[in-house]
Amino acid sequence: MRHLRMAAMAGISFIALTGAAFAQDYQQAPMLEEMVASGGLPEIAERLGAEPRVMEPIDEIGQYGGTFQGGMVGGNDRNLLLKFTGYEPLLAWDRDWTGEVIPNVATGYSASEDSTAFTFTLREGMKWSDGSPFTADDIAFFIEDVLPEAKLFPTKPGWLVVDGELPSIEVISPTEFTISWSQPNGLFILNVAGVFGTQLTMLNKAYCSQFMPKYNDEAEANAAAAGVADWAEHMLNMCGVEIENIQRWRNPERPVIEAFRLTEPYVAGATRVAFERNPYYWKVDPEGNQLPYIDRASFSVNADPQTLVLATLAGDIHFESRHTNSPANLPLYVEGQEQGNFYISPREKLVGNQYNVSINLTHPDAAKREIFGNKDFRAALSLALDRPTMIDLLFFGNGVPQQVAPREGTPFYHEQLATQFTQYDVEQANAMLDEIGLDGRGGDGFRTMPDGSPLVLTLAAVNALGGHGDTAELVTQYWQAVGIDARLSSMDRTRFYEEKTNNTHDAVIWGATSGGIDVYIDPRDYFPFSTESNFAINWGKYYINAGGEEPPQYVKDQWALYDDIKATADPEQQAELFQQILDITAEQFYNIGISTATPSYAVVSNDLGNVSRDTPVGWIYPDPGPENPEQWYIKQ
Amino acid sequence: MFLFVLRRIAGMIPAMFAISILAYTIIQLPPGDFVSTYAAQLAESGTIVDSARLESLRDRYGLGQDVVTQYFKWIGGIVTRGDFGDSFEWNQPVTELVWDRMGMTALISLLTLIAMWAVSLPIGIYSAVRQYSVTDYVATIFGFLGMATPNFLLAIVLMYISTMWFGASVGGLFSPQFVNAPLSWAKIWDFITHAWIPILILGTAGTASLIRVMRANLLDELHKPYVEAARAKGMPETRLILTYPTRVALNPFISTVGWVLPALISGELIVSTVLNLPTAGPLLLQALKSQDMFLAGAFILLSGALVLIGTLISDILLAISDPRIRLS
Amino acid sequence: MSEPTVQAAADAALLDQQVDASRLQGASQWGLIWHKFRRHKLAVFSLVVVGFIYFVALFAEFLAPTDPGRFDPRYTYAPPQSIGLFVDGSFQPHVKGYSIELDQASFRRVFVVDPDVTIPIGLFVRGQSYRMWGLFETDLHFIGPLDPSQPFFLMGADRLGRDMLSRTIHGTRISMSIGLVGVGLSLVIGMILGGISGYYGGFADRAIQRVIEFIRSIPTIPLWLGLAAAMPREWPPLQVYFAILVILSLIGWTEIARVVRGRFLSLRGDDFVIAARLDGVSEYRLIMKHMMPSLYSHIIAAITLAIPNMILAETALSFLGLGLQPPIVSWGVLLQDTQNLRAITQAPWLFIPGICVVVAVLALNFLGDGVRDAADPYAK
Amino acid sequence: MPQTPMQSEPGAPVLRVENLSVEFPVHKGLVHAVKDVSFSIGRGETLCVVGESGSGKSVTARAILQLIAEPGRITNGRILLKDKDGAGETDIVALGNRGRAIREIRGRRIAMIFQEPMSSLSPVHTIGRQITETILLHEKVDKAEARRRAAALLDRVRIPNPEEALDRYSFEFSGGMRQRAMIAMALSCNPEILIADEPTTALDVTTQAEILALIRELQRDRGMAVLFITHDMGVVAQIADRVMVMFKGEKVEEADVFSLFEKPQQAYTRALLGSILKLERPAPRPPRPEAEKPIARISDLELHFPLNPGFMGRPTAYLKAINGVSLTINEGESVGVVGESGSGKTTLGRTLLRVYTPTSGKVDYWRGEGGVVDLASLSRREMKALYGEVRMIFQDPHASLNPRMTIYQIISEPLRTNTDMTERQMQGRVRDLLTRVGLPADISDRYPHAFSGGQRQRISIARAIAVRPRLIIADEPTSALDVSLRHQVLDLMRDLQAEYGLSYLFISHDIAVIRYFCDRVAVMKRGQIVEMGDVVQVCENPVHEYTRTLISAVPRPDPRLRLQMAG
Repeated sequence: MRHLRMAAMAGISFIALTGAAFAQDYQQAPMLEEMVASGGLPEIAERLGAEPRVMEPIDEIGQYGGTFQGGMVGGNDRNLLLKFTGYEPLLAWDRDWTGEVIPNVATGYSASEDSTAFTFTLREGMKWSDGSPFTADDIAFFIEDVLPEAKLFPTKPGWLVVDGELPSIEVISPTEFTISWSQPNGLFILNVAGVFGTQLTMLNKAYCSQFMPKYNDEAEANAAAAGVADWAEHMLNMCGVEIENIQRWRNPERPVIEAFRLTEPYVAGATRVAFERNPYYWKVDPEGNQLPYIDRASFSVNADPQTLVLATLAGDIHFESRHTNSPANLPLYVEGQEQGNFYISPREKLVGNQYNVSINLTHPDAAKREIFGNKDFRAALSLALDRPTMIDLLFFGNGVPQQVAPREGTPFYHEQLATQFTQYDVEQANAMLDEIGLDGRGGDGFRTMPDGSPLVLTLAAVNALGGHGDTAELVTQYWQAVGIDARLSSMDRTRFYEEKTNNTHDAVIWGATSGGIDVYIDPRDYFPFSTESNFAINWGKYYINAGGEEPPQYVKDQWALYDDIKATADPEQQAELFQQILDITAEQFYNIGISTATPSYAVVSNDLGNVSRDTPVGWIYPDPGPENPEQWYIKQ
Repeated sequence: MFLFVLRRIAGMIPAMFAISILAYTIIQLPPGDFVSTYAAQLAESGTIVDSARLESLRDRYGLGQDVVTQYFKWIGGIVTRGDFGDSFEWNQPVTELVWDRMGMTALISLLTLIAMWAVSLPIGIYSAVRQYSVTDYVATIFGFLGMATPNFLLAIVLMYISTMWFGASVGGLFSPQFVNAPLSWAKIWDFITHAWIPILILGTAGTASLIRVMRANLLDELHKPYVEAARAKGMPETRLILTYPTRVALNPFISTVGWVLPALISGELIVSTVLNLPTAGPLLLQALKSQDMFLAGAFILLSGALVLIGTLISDILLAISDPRIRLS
Repeated sequence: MSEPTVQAAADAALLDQQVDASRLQGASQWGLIWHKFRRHKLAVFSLVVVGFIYFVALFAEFLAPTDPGRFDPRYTYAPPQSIGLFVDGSFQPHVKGYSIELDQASFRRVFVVDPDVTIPIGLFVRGQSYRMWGLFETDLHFIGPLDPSQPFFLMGADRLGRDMLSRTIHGTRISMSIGLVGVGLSLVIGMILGGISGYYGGFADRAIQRVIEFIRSIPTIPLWLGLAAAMPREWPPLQVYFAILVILSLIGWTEIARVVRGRFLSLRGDDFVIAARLDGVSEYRLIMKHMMPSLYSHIIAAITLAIPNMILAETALSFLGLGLQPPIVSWGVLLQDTQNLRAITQAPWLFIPGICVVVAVLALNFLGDGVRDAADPYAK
Repeated sequence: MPQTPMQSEPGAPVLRVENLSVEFPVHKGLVHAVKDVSFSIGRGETLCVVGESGSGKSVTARAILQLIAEPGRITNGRILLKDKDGAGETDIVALGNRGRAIREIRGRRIAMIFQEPMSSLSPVHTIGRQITETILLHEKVDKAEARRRAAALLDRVRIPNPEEALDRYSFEFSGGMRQRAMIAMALSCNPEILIADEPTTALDVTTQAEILALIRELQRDRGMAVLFITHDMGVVAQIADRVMVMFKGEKVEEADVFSLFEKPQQAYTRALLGSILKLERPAPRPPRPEAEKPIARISDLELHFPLNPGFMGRPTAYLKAINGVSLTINEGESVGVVGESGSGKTTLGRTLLRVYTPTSGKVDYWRGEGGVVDLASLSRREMKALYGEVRMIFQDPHASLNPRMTIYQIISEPLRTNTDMTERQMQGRVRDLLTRVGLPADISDRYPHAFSGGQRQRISIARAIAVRPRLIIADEPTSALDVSLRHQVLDLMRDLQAEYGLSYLFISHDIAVIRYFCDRVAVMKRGQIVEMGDVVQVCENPVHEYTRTLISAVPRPDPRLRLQMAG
C-alpha cells in the first residue's frame, strides 16, 4: 500500500539529500557565466545557497541551452503555465504519484500527533529570482497578512480552513515555522503537495508587501497613480496573490522561486508568453549542474486548438499534453511522427471514469424529482447503455465498462460501486422502468409519467468539452431505445453554469474527476461535496453553507465520515473511512459512468530529453509539474 | 471641403451612439454574466467556487446594478476618459488590449481592401471592355467561386498547405522570433509572408462582387456620350478608357467601401479565429463566449467605429474624386 | 431618343424589337421575362441545379439511404465506396465491401476495399423506416443496399460511422430551407418597410433609410454572434432553428427593402402610375395591380441573390459553434467537423458538404443574376 | 433671293461617301441600318441629313468617323477624305476603327458634336482639361500654349470669362453653354469637316437659334464643311446648303435646299414636308358654342417645392414652380400653354389634376352635372369623383401605358373605377373606343410593347375618353412622335373635341403645334404667364418681349425666311 508508505513518514522529519556536491563543483549555464563574469550576477554557489535540492534526472544529465516551445489555447490557459513552471510546493508528489510526498522547498516536516500543527524546515540560503532570501517570513506574510484580508481573499481556500478557522503561523527561525489550527486537519499534508499547496510559496514578502497599506503608506496613492480602484486591486495586478489568478503571469518583476521567470507576460492580446531561466533556481543535478537546463521557454497563444495541432505536426512544439491529446487526434500524430520529429508518450489519466452522466436528484419539478430519485430508474438507464459498443466507437476499445468509481489498484477501489449495472440489458431496463410506474406510453411511443403526462429527459452536454457531444448523442439514442424521450441539448459552458445555478437541468454529461489519492481532496463524484456535484447541487450547496436544501440522512452520514477523515492523521483509518463513504455511494448509485478512463498521451519532440514515460495526467497532480520540467533539456 | 468633412463627422455621432447602444444590448442579452463563466472555467480545473465568492465578484465588477446605469457608466467612461472598463477575464483594462488587436484588424482589413481593389479594378475594367470574352468568363467564375466558398474552409486548407508543404510557421502574423521584436524591414517582410494568407482568403470572398461592380459601372459608362465624344477627338483607346469612363466608374466603386468594410471585418473575425491571428477576432469570440462584456462591447463598438471611419474616408475620397459631390 | 450616343445601336434595337414584337406581341410580362431569361444559358442551367437541390431537400428522407443519426462503430471514417454495375459479367449494381484493420497504436480503423465482398445495391429498396413529411410511415429508399445491414457509404462516413451521403442530404433540407424561410422573413420586413419608405417618402422614408444605413454599417458577425449567444439554450432545436432564421433576416431585409424602395420610388413618379391614379383607382388597387407586378420579378431576383448569403451565414454561425447544434444536421453543422486537421489529412470526404455549399451558392447567384437581367423585359 | 456667301460657291468635295452600307447583327438576324448610301460634301458647304427615327442618319454620320457601336459594322462602300495637299484621297473605311491612322483623322480633320450636351462632356474633368487634351493629342504644343488656345476658343464661342471657365466642370454650365464648349472642343484643331449630330435637339428654341447661328458663323469664318444631322425640317431650312433625305436606311432624295422645299421629287419627301407644312397653319376650327361658358378657372395658383430638405430640418429655400397663374378655359375650347423647359407648364397641368397639391390659389371647375368645385382644395376622395371627366394625356406613350397590362386592362381601368359596368359591357366599350381612335378592335388582349409610338398615343387617348370626358389636359401629346404622325394625332384629338364637346388644356413647347391646334394660348416663363391671347394674334403679333424672342427663334420650314433668323 503506497498510501501507507507516506503515512509511515508522517511523524518524522526528512533528512535533506544535500551535500553530495561541494560548492566549487557547481556548474551553471553558459548564459549565466557571462553575466557572472561581467559582474551582473553573484557566483553560483552564493546563488544556490547551502542546500540546493539535488534532483535525479529522469534519463541522463542534460545539456544547457535552447528554447522550449509550447502552446496555449485561448485567454484563460494560465494553468498550463502553472503546471509547467508553477509547481513548487513545500512538499511535492513523487513522479509516479504513488501518493508519497517528497521534499521540495521544504527539506522536511513534522506533524503533531493530533494533526493540528505542522512544522516545516526550509533550505538554508535559498533565494528568490531577484536574489533576496526565501525565508519563513515569506510564508508568514501569506498566512498572516494576505490570507485573512477579505479584499484579497474574499473566500478562503477550503483546505486551509478547519471548522471556519484560518491557520496561524509561528516563525521559529528563518528556516523553520509551524502552521497550526485548534482542530485537526488530517488532509493538510496531501493538500500541501497538491496543486493548491503552491499557494504557500508564491508570494515574496519584500516585493508584495509594498502594495499593502500596512507596510507602505504610499500604497493607496500608488494604486491611484496606477489607475486602479484600490490597493488590493493593485496588489492583485502586480502579485497575482492566488495561484490561479491570471495576473500571476502579468508582472515580470515579481520575484519567483520557480525555474523560469517571466519575460513576456500573459496579457490580453499577447500572441506569446515567454520565460527565461531563473538564475537563482535552487535545484541542481547530481553532477552539480544548476537547473534548469533549458535557457528559455516560449508559449504561443492559440485561438483554436487546431492551430496547435498543426504546429505540433509541423514540429514546432516540444511538448503538448493538455489541449490536443484527444483520441481523435491520435491518428494524425501517429502518422505525422516522422515528419514532425516527435513521439507519442502514453500517459495515464487517473480519474474515476471517462464520463460522468448525472441525473439531477434535487430537481425542482416534484414529479421529475420523484422519478429521478428512484434508484431503479437510474439503474435502468445505466443498463440501457451498450458500453462495449460505446467504448469501441468512442475510445477504440480502450476501456472497460465501469461506473464512476475510484480506480482499480488504488486503496479506494470499491467493487460494487465500480461494477454494478454495467451490463447491457435492455430487457431488464425495460422491465425496471415498467415496474416503477413508467409503463404508460404516449402517442409518440415514449414512456409517460405515471399520471400520463409526457416525460422528457434533457441531457445537457457542453460543446466546448471535447467528445462530450458525441457521447451524449449516443447516450440519448440508447435511452430512446428503452422508451425514454431523451433529448440532447448542446450548450456552452456558461449556459450550463447558469442552469446549474438555477438547478434546472435534468441530466448532464461531464468528465469524472478523482480516482486515486485525490478522492480525499475532491470527492465531488462520491457524495454531495460542492456545487460541482452535478447529481445533487442543492445538497452540495447545503454542505458549503451556501443555501441549498437539507439532504436525507445518508448524505449527512457521508459528510460525518468525511469530517472523521479530516480529524485523523492515520492514513489507514482514512482509507477505511472512505470505504464507508463509498458503501453509501454504491448503495445510492448517484452517477452513471461509461468506461474506465482511456489512456491519454503526450506529444513529445524527439529533441526534448528527460521526459517521463509514465507520468499520470491530472489537476491535483498538476502534470507535468511533478516530473520536473526543469530537468528537461533540449538535445543540441 | 472642410465643411463637408465636418458635416460628415457630425453625422457620424448619432450613428456612433446607436452602435454603442446596440453593442451594449448585445453584450447584455445573454442570460448570466461573466462570473458564472468564470466559475465554470475554474470548476473545470477542479477549483470549487462557492456562491459567496461569486457574489463578491459580481459586486466587484458592478454587475448588480441595473442595465441603464451600467450603460451610462460604461459609455460615460469611454467618452470622458477613453476608459472602456475592465476585462473580467483578463483582469486588465480593456484599453490595454483592444487597440493593438483592433489596429491589426484595421491593418489587415485595409490591406485586404487595397489588394481587392488592386485585383478587381484591372479585371473589372478588362471584363467590361472585353465583355463576354474568355477572360471575362474566367474572372467571373473565379470570382464567384471565391465568393461561394466559406471563408473558414479556405482558411483551414490554406493554413494546412502553407504549414505542411511550405514550412511556414503556423497561423499568426509573425514568426515566433519576430512576435515581440521591434519594427524592422525583416519584421515587415516576415509580416508579409504571413499576411498573404488571411488577405487572400478575405479577398476571395469580396473580390467577385467588386469586379462585378466595377464591370457594371464601367459598362454603364462605356456607352455614355462623353466617351464617344472623346473617341471622336482621336484619343487612343486604352488611354481613353482609363481617362474617361474608368475615372467616372471609379466613383461608385469608391463608395463600395461602405459595405465592403463591414463584410471584411466580419470575415476577418472568422478567418483570424481559424488562423490564430493577433487581431480582434479570436479575442472577440472568446469574450462573447465567456461574456467578458466590456471587452466584447469594446470590440463591437470599435468595429462599428472602424466602419464609420472607413466610410468617412471613402466619402472624402469620393469628394476628392468626384467634383459633382465636392461642389454641390 | 434620350441616349443619342447609342443612337446607332438603339436604332437597330428598335428594329430588333419590331422583329421580336411580331412574335411576342401577345406575350405577357412573364412570357417576356422567360424569353429573355432563356438567353442566359448559365442561369437556365443554374435553375436546373437549384431545382434539383430543392428536390433533394424536399424528398430528403426518401433519397437518403439511412437515417442521418444512424451510427456504426465499425465504420468510423470509412472512405467513400464506388458503384460497380456488373458482377461476373452480369448486371448487378453493387459496391465493394471493406476489410477493416484496427490500428491500436493510432486508435484508427484502416479500411481496405475488399474486392471479394460484393454488396448488391438497388433503387427503391427497403431500409430503415421513416415518416415521410411526418405523414405516413414507409421504409422505401431511393437507393441503398439490398440488405440494409450492409455498409453503404457512397460519400464515406464520419467519426461516428454515420453515412455522409444521408447526412448531406438531410443537411440540404435544413440549409436550403434556412435560406428560403429566412429570406421569406426578410421579404416580409423588407417589403413592408421598403414599401412604406418608397411609397410614402418623407419622414418615414428618411427614418427607414437611416435605419438601413445603420444596419448595413454594422459588421454582421459580431452582431450575429452576440444574438446567437443570447439564445436561451433550453429551447428545443426547432426553436433555435427559427431563432437563427430571425437573426439572419434581421439583417437580410435591408437589401430587399432597398430594392423595393427604389422600385416604388421610381414607379411612384412613372407616368403609368400617375395615369392609373388619375383613372381614380384606389390606393390599394394602385399598389397591388399597377405597381406590384413591376416589382415581382425584381423581388424574385433579390430573393434569389439573398438566399446564398443566408446559407453562407448559417454555415459561418454553425461553424463558430453559435448556430445550429447537433443533432440537427445542416451543412454548417456538418462542416464543423472539418475544422479539424483529421478531416483534411485523413477524411477529405467530410468536405463534401462544403462543395454543396459552393454549388448551391453559385447556382443561386447565377440564377439570381439571370432573373435580375430578365426582370425588366421592357428596358432596353 | 436671299443668299449666304457660301451658298453660291460650293467648294470642291472634301469628303465623298460611296455606296455605304452598315449592318447590325441582332438576335437571329441582321438589320441594315444604312443601305448603299452615297453623297459628298464640299469645302465650306453644309449638308443636312434629315430623316425620322430609324432612318439611319446618325449611323451614317458615325460611320464617317468609324464610331459605329459594336456590333455594327460597315459592310460595304468607301468613305474618301481628300488629302490635305489635295492630291489624293484616303479611304476611311480601310483605316479600321482603332489604329493611329483613324485617330489622326478624328478630332483633327473631322470633328463631331453630339446631341446631348449634358452628357457629352466628362463630368469629372474640367472643361479646360478636355479641350487642351484634344489640342495636345494632335499638335506639338506645350500645355501653357494649349491652355491659351483653349481660352481663346471659349472666347470665340462666346463663353464669358473664358479663363475662369476653363477650370469649371460641365455640370456647372447650362445646356447651351455646354454645347458651346463642345463646339469649342470640336474646333480646337481646325477640322476641315464638322459633323453635327442633332446638336440642338435637346435645347430650347431660343438656345437652338443661338447655337445654329454660332455654327454658321464659325463655318463662314473657317470654311469648314458641315455635315448636319437633324430631324427638324425647320432647322434644315435655316442651315442647309444641300439636303439629303433618308428613310429606313436608304437615301430617298438629295437636293439643293431651295429645290427640295419647293419641288420635292420623292413621295416620302413630299409627305414629310406636307405634314410639316400642315402644322404651319391653324387647323380648321370646329364650331364653338356661342356663349363663352367657363369649365375651369385658375386664379392665382402657386406651387412651391422645398429645396434641400434636411433630415428633420426645414427646407432652406423654395422653388416657385408655379408663381401666380390665372387662366380660364371655356367649354369646347382648346387653350395652349407654351414655354421652354423649366417654365412650369407641365407642373401646371399636373397641379390641376392634383398630382401636386398647390400651395395657394383656386381652380374652379364647373362640373358636368352642375355645380362648381375648387380643384385646389378638394380632398383626394372628392377628387376621385372628377377623374372620370377631367382626364390627362401624357407626353411619353411608352411610359404612360403599364407594360404589364393588356390594352383591355389599361383602357378599362377608368371604367372599372368610375362606372358600374359589367365586364361584358366594358369589353364592348373598349372595342368601341379602340375603333374610335382608329385602331383595330381585336387588339385588346395585347400588351403595349406590341405597338408603335403613334398607336400607343391613340391608346392613351382612348383611355382618356373612356368615361365621360369634359376637360383633357394634354401634356405634350405629340412631342415624342415623329413629325409625320403628329398631325394625325392632333386631328384625332380635334375630331373628338367636336364629338364630345371637349375642352383641352394643351401643353407644348412647340409653338407650331399650338398654333395648329389651339384657340387661345398662354405663354409661360418661370412659373408665370407673360402673355395670353388668341393664338393667331399671339403668334403673329406678340406683345411681350419674351414671346417675340420665342416665336422668332422657331426655325420655320422655309429656306427663304433664312435671313430673318436671329444672329
